[in-house]
Amino acid sequence: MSPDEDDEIGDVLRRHLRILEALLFASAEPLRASDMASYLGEGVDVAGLLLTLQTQYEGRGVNLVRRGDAWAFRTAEDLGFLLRREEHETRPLSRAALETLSIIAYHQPATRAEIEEVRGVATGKGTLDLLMEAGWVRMRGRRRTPGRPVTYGTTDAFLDHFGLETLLDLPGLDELKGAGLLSGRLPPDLQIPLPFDGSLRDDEDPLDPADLGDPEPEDEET
Amino acid sequence: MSPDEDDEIGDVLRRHLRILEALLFASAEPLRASDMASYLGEGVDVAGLLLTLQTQYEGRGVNLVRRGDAWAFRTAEDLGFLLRREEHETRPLSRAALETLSIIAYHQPATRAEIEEVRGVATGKGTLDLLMEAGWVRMRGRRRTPGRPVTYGTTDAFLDHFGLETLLDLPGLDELKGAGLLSGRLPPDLQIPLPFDGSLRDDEDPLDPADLGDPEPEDEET
Amino acid sequence: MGHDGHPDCALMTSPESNWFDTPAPPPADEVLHVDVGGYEGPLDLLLDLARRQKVDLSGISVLALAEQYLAFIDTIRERRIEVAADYLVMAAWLAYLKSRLMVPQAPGDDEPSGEMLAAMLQFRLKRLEAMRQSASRLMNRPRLGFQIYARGAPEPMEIARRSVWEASLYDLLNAYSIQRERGASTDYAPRLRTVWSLQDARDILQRLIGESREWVALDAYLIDYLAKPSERATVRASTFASSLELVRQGQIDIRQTETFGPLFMRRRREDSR
Repeated sequence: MSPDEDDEIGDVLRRHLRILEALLFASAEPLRASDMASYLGEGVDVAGLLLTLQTQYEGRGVNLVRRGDAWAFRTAEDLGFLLRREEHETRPLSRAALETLSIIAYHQPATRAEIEEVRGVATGKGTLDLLMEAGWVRMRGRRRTPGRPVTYGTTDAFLDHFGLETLLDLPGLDELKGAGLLSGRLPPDLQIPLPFDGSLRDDEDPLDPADLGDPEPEDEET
Repeated sequence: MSPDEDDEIGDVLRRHLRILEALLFASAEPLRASDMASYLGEGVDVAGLLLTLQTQYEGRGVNLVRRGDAWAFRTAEDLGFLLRREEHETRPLSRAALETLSIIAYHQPATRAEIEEVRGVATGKGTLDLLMEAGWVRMRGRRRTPGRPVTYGTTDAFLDHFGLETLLDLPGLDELKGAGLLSGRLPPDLQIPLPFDGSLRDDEDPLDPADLGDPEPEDEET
Repeated sequence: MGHDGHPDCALMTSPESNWFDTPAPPPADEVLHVDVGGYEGPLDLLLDLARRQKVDLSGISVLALAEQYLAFIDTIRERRIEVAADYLVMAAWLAYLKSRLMVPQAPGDDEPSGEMLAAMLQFRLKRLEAMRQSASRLMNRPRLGFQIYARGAPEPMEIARRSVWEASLYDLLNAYSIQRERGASTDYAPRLRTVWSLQDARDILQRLIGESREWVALDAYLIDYLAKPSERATVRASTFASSLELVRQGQIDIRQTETFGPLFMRRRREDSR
């Protein structure tokens, strides 16, 4: 083959690739090879050209990908984060979450059953997840009782958000009464627990390695 | 410089180019260099990277083009005949709208009185509204003359639509300038202003807050 | 158009008038039979008339142009077609221009010369034509969506909304207090009280009344049971409710002589059924 012929073939190839590139770029939907063939003329190996084009775009910010029988340009998978943006939205905490959080704060380390006992209603897993996602509640360990339930406690972010130096800054019974939050018509034996601030209590075991993945996967939303 | 360092620079460059590529490919609208800079980190020469990317896409079916301060991937001009989609034809602009658009493009910033002076006829409010609705014309400011008339100019979308990098690419601009035909006022040989794209000219004030609601509400269709 | 050698002209695929939705000005021989409505103002009409001179705009005879314009306006007015004011203003100005061109400039005349006025008109015509050409050159450029295309399937920015939760210490303490208070009241064991069931009351009543056909006050029957204050209410309520049931079944009669008076009961006679 003479160099001239070689050049000519190169030109034709380049032209075909350019056309495919433009067609694929401008199309609103992935294109089948057969859709594109009519733009290139008869007897052109569209499939081969597409593979060449795919190779040329390998490793670039945009890749030529196959979707079933059709082809399309798509942002490289590892750059998908560029197309996502986080927007922060301030929302008030739901009553259920607020109640659960306050019980965990005072009664920690508290198991879910203990939280439910105080609240008098079942606590959805979603509520605990939300509090953990907010960064205010964490799993502390497992209670050394049958079933080894997970114990929950608050985090430093919790102290930070609510302007507390330590958990001992949480007001006690008299202070709650003094603030008018608790009425006087309370049984004399009502006690407000002193939150436990340490790392693990005597009746707590450390978390199992598996806990760090999915908290209480056996528990379903109630 | 050690080969390792060289490689590292190459990697960073490649990564930056990929990010720009992905951002520009993903967007249908031109993106400003300043908007893309935040994805690359501080102190990165976005303008230089864009020129590099432009060179890489030269001669391909899709080109990186500049539109004012913004950049976009667009199909190559010479492939237009292939991609032409007839169904896209929209209602053609009226002669009045066309003339008004071209007067604004070449004489900007231009007041309505100046547009009317060139056309020799009153301009209906609908004409300017239509051009603003198309996104090609915008109110720039107010001329610092009695009556403080609103000045009009073109937008980046205008550049994008007509495939112009800057206003200096307006077809025939040099000839018109040479012939003194861009002068707003007589005699023609005194002053030859060029279309002015900057933020506000010396004799322009910013728009009043009320302008952003309804353009020239005092003017009625003539 | 087309004679300026600008590279864009190579791309022109359609005559400039394609972009105009108004009809093109009529050909020369019909000019006297159209109204001014077809024109975009007096300058447009003048430009059309000037083009008919088939020379470059720089070479037109402004005098001839003024005469043609005035003749055109006269024809229209003869036909009693309404002529817009700006056409008449232009006519007056052109009549003035004509007079300036025909009468030589007198010494000491401060008014602009006819030549200067003619040059001004020429300039305005050329400028308008230039803007028209520019418009058509713009429209004949490869335009976005016509010959140039943007990404057909843009990948829009995905916005993940992350909630930032808001709660004050007061909210927290309030929520806790409310719960503890609510929980505290349920801690009380309810007082267990002796309750006479209706069945028990009925059995006792049946037994006490026996076969007695005499009116006897209910409290007299229940005297033993009403001694305990804590049981008084339930004994009365249950036996009264049961007595009504026995009346309904026709087993006993019951009567009360005054409001809040004692209730008297007796076994009903068989034959009174």
